[in-house]
Amino acid sequence: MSTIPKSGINAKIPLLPERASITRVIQETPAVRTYRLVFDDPGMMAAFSFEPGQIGQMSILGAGESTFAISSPPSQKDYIQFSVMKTGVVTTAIHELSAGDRVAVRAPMGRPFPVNAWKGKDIVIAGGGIGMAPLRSLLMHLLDHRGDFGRIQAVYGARTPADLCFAGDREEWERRDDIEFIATVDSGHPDWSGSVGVVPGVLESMSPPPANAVAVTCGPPVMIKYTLESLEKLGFAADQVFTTLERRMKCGVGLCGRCNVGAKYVCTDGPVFSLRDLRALPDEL
Amino acid sequence: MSMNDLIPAIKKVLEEVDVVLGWTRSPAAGVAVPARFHTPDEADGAIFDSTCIHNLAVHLPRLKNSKVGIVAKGCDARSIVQLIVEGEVSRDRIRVIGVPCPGVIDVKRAWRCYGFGKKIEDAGGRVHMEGRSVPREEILLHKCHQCRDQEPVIVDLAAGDVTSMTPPPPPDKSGIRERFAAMSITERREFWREQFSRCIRCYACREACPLCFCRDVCSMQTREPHWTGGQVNAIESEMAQQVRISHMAGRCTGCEECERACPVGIPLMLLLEEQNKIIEELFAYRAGASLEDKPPLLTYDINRDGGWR
Amino acid sequence: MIGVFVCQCGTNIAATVSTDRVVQAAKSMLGVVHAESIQYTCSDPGQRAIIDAIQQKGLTRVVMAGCSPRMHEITFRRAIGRAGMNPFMLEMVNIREQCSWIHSGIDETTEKAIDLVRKGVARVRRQKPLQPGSSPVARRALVIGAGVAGIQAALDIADAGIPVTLVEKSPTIGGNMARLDKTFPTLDCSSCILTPRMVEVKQHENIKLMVNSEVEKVRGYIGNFEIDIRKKASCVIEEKCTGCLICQEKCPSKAPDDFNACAGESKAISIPFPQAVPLVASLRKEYCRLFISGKCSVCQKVCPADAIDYGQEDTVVTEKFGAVVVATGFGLYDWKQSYPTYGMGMYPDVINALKYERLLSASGPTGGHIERPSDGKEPRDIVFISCIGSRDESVGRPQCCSIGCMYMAKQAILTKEHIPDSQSYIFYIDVRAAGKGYDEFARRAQTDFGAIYIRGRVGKIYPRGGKLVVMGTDTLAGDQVEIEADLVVLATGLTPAEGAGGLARRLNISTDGQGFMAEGHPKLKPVETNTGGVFLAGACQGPKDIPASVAQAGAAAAKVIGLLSREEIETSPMVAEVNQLKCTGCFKCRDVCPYGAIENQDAMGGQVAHVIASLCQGCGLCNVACPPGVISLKGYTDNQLIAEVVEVLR
Amino acid sequence: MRFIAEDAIPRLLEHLAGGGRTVWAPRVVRDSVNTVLFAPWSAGEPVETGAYTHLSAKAALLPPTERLFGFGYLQAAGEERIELEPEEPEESPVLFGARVCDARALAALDALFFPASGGFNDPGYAGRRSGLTVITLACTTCDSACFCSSFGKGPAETDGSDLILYPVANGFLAEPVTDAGSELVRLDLFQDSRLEKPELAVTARVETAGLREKFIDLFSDIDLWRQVSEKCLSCGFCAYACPACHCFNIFDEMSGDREGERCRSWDSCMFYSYTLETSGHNPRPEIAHRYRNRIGHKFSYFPANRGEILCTGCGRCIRGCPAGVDIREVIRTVQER
Amino acid sequence: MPKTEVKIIGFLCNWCSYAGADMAGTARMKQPASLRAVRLPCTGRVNPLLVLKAFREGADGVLVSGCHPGDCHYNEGNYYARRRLEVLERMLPALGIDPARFRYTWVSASEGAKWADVVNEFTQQVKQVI
Repeated sequence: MSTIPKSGINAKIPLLPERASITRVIQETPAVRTYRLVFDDPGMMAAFSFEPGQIGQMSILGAGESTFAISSPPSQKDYIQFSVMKTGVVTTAIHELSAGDRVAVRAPMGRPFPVNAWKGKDIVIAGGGIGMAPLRSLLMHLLDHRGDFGRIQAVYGARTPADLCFAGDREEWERRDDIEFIATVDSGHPDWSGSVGVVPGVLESMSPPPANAVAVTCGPPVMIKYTLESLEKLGFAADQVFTTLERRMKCGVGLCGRCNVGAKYVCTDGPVFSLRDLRALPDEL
Repeated sequence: MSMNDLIPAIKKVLEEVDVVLGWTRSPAAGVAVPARFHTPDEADGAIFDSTCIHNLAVHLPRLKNSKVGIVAKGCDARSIVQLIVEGEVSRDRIRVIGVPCPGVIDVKRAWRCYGFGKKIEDAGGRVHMEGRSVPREEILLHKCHQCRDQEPVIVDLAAGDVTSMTPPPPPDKSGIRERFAAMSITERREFWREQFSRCIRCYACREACPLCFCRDVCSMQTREPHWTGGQVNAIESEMAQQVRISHMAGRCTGCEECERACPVGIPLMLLLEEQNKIIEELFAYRAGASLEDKPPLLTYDINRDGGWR
Repeated sequence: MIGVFVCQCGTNIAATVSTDRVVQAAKSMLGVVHAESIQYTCSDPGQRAIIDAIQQKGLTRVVMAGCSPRMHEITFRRAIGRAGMNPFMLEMVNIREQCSWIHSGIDETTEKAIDLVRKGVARVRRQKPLQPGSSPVARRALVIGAGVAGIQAALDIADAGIPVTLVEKSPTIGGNMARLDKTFPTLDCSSCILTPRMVEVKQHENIKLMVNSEVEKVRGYIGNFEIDIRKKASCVIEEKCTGCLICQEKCPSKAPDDFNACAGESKAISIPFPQAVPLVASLRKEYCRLFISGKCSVCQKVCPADAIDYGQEDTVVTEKFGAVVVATGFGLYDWKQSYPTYGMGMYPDVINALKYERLLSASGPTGGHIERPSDGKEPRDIVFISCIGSRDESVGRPQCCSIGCMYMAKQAILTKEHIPDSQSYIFYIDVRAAGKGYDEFARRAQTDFGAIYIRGRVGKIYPRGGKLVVMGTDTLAGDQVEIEADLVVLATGLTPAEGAGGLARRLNISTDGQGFMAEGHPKLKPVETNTGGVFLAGACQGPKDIPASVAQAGAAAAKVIGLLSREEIETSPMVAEVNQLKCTGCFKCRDVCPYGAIENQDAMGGQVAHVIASLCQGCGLCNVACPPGVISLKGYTDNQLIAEVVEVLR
Repeated sequence: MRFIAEDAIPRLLEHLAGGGRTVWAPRVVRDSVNTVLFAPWSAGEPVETGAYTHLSAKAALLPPTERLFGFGYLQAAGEERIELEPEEPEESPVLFGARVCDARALAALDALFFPASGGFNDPGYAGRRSGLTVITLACTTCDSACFCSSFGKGPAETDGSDLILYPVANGFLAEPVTDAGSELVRLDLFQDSRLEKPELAVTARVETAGLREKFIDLFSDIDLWRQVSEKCLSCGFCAYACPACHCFNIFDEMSGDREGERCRSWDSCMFYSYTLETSGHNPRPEIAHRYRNRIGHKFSYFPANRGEILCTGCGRCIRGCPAGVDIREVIRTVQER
Repeated sequence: MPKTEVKIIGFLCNWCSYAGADMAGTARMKQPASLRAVRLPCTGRVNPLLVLKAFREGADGVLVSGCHPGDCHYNEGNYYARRRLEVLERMLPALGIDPARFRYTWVSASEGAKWADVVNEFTQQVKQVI
């Protein structure tokens, strides 16, 4: 039986959002913008807590709500951050927003990555495109608690250099010597001196050892498909691999019906699933 | 009509198609329900009687990739023709089995009077239910009273004599149509407000309509274009229906399926019949009456248009 | 981030609209971060203020409330473009032509202005940045009509190195000017001025001349017209004919002399006048014995060049043009039905001025000797009557013919020169002589040539003893006037040339109440039309004299040269667009598209619609024909229009 | 047992409506076929106690559209601000003339929407539910679409009802189920009676045992789902008529540019747009996929998550289906596989 | 009692009627302040649903005006529009909307005076039935 998380905002009236304001907009790629939000109610901001992998609903009142992964780390208490790719009516409207604009937010929702269970393990992260958003939160959380985890290897890919998000973070990750981070692109550019190649390929070349490790992957479906194959090839078992699912959501609390995969609701039983859980689900992705 | 003609016809058509759309009897409902016949054995269950109320043409656009046979009453054939005219169905992938139709009975009304699932039998011009019987013309669907299409427009194979039908009886003059006709414009405004206050936006009207081919992207529901809000209330629901009716101009064959499908009994045909009448008066066009005529709102006639005013 | 700028237009708007109240109201509209009122937004400081506001406040959308978008939309698009915005993120709200100028109460006018601004804000909020497309330009111009305006335009364009096709309906070029004897106010010989230009046309390497030809069908759009031109059969092989005139001499079939305004007679096969260009005979079948009775082939027998081909058929030439100049000129008002008291044409000595011009002309049927039509006698008393079918509401023709006063003076002067003992009487309403040297010229008719000017209209003309009695009123003296005249010349008004209406229709040019073609804007686009790439020259646009026609022709030519000197032209971005994700492939859009701009495309796992942007002209028919509305006209989307409706009614 | 005469029913309804509460009752619609629907009743209007309503009674608790909150964009000191105005909870209505199948569905809805029953905090539902009075009409007859005997106590079920009325000659025997029901039968409108409770109807049955697991086994048999859904036209009728279906949509609508409301409306898993993602991807693109989900939700997922089948056998989806789909045949086909 | 203030939505094609309305303005031809014009490229862009939407949103009257048939800037737009609008006009009584509140007409760019007449006359007509 699925349980509805009763933390944070959800403890109140789940369908009633909190007012928030945009403090900063970062143009990540031509199609992706990152929005930093602050709750209008300072008390709410102070009390807000979540874990990496959780999601939120951001709405422009009048245009509607849309679901996004929280891309800021839990340690970031000044704001919460969503990275938004322009695809539909709501995201197009969000892309018109700028700092100072008012929005409404329901967060956090869903099950996070089980990071507490990963303590002492090596962590492998493979992200693609906008799928890096929850992994950014996760990676920053791991770095915040660097001592709790073993070796951290991360690869982040996009189609072209211009499609890679989080430029500032990437620089830092590349600079740090306590993680191995590679940004890669499917097709290069004269200005691009980094890795060229698809995520699964780069991942295999990094050859992370599966013993006492977990792997987390998130990105476009086709990338996930091949990354899972690579991880299997590398010797990762289904319960060592985690990913996040994306479905159309409305309520975010397991009621409205549309995000279920079989008996599991992505909004409350997910979005984080282990590959083992995923394989137990009916094939309706 | 006896099944002696229909079943062999279906079997014959099955030789060249993947599936035949027809009817079979539902034990639970006591009337005909749509059925698909893939094999000659299945075809033995086929029936045609005055409870074969559904317009099976609605399934044709949904079966885009198969060769399909379809059992069609005269009115259904008009929907098929219109679907061909609109480019939604290609003529060469369908085979039409025409049936001689004595008119179909208003099953919803019958059920309301006698209870759902009570067996309805049609024999000797009378409809027998629950030990009672009424003359068939007293319980026909409204469209059958004004039927001009007893002989199907297109027939590949006739199951029975589709040319020798008796003309339909005139409709009863005491119904909702007459009440509506007598209303003032203000009363009609009130009337529709009240009718649409029941609408639950289930879109059965749309889904049951053979010619509502936009289906999944229908602008009764979209935000782009945002003709109508999503709220279920009289105002939004009426606007949503106006969207549909406007799109049915020159397309509606008057098959009455939308009204039959409506679970809350909104008399949609009052509007569609009026619109069909206007279209016919202005452009001498009846949707589905001919494979050659161009839908009137997709063309114009410099010489005749404007003479109306 | 919307900015609203409310133009006061001096007092044009501010007199009846409280622009302050409009600004206040605008400030409360959603998304509006800046609103101000500016005295003249279109002025340089006005535009500067707009640009400053855009840059300082970071505006992303602009609403301009002021004059009609048809006036200054382009101006303001450029202005916001200079400020770094997408030029299409602009909405113009018309609070002048359709608001301040037509209402008087300041409250109701202001309230309406606020409604309109709210509508504009709602609309611009839903506007998306648009990028104009481009399409290649066909480097050839079409000039329709080869009177003085068409000739001028064709030569100017051709001289710039651009190929021109010059189409003329009649067998020769020259138009009405070729029929004139002298021109006012200099009394230059008309043909001495025009004939060399006509020859130049014939000889110009960049001009393809097509006489006996008419435009039949027009497709395409600015830069890319595709036009069918029908060349009517003349039974004469143009390349062979030497213009020797033997055929005309020997032809036994008489025919009216159109060129001479029927002042004389011509033949079924003829060359209209000796200076005709091309100097080629043509045969009018309707008067030819061969075609009437089947017996005759005189011309074929006598032709030394073997140029006669009775079996010749019409040919249709289809060519691509980047631009079109219409110079179809004028016709004369047919006065006979409207002025019954002038004899309805029964008195042969009541003639129009063009016929009189031919009687004056040395190349005319009388060799320049004035002979009145009834008996060939030289007239002594000649009455000119002005404003026949012009400035006359009673016959539904209120406009001024703009040349009548001047040519009456000219003809009175010429008359005196031809017949020194003659007396001209001129009935006039006002003498309009506003051009350079015109008034002096008109006065000379009185002072130096003794013409008697009588202010008033003529009530009746009737014959008496071989003369015509002209009864009129001298409204200055307040007397009835009766003049016994030998000849009466009517200064008839100008109409569009025959067939101009059909041509206007084919080219999508609107016409005014009299049928003259409408310019794009009376002040700012005097040679443009509402159809891009189609320009006007000469009297087809409205009555005008030779210098004005030539000037307009030059202006039209300059526009054409400007247009065709580009390899590509910018096309409007307001074209249709398909959301292929939602297209059901019903192709109703394709069925109604007047431009064939929608094609099938294999995408999304099936056949869906696709708009060929370079063909789309942005009419929006497809948008309405698409039931789910997934093809939308950019800049006029359903949601924009819905928002306008909703907001203006709030 | 207490008895209430048929002609006393209007007075009972007037009494119930007395406190300003809305009374929902089966009423005949003046359309061409005299459809019977639950609708708010007002004094003087006739009530139809003999026929089944075409739609279930759930609209009384879960309205087709519910305003969750209103919002406005305000301007103060040159700054845009948003205001949210949550809806005030409505007073609980009275549901008169519901059937056993309507009443027992309340448990499923409560489990989702009613905090007292473990549901989430939905002020609208909770407000209506907390003081709801349900007066149920017991079924002594049934029609061929009914199949409530397949579940639990069938027509004898009392869950969800406060008072059950058994039709007898000239009136109804009244059996209270809850305290609220007991209080009602103490009204003067009721009198003691020694009549026997009438025999209840026995409906058709479908076998649902094992269906939860069987469904999962057959999930990937897409041909099966295509076959059972071949008649379906994918309208939303069955979900909207169902007393237990509760899936919803959330959307915003503006009235003008500054004010709007966030609404929750009934939604149906049979609609293509229900799961359509903005990318164009749809995990349930075919009717067969959607129909499979519908069956799965009712007979497998909901039982797995909440321990109950999400169907009460009311038969409304069968009676009203414009395409003649019979969910019982589907279940049988699945069970026989 | 005729209503004094009415709001009329006008859907005007850019090339003819909008220009005609401008011309009426340039000529200072007084008109009632009832009309709110929505500019469109062509009457062929006027979806009949826009008219119904306007009525639904509370318009007292709706006026559609474009180029005279035969003079469409897009050759054919108003031919289609004429059919669509005629059907709509005739449907209005059944929908419960007084057809006197709707009019479609053709006014060219040079018919400023006609435009002023149309607005005056239609406003009066709407006032009579509202």
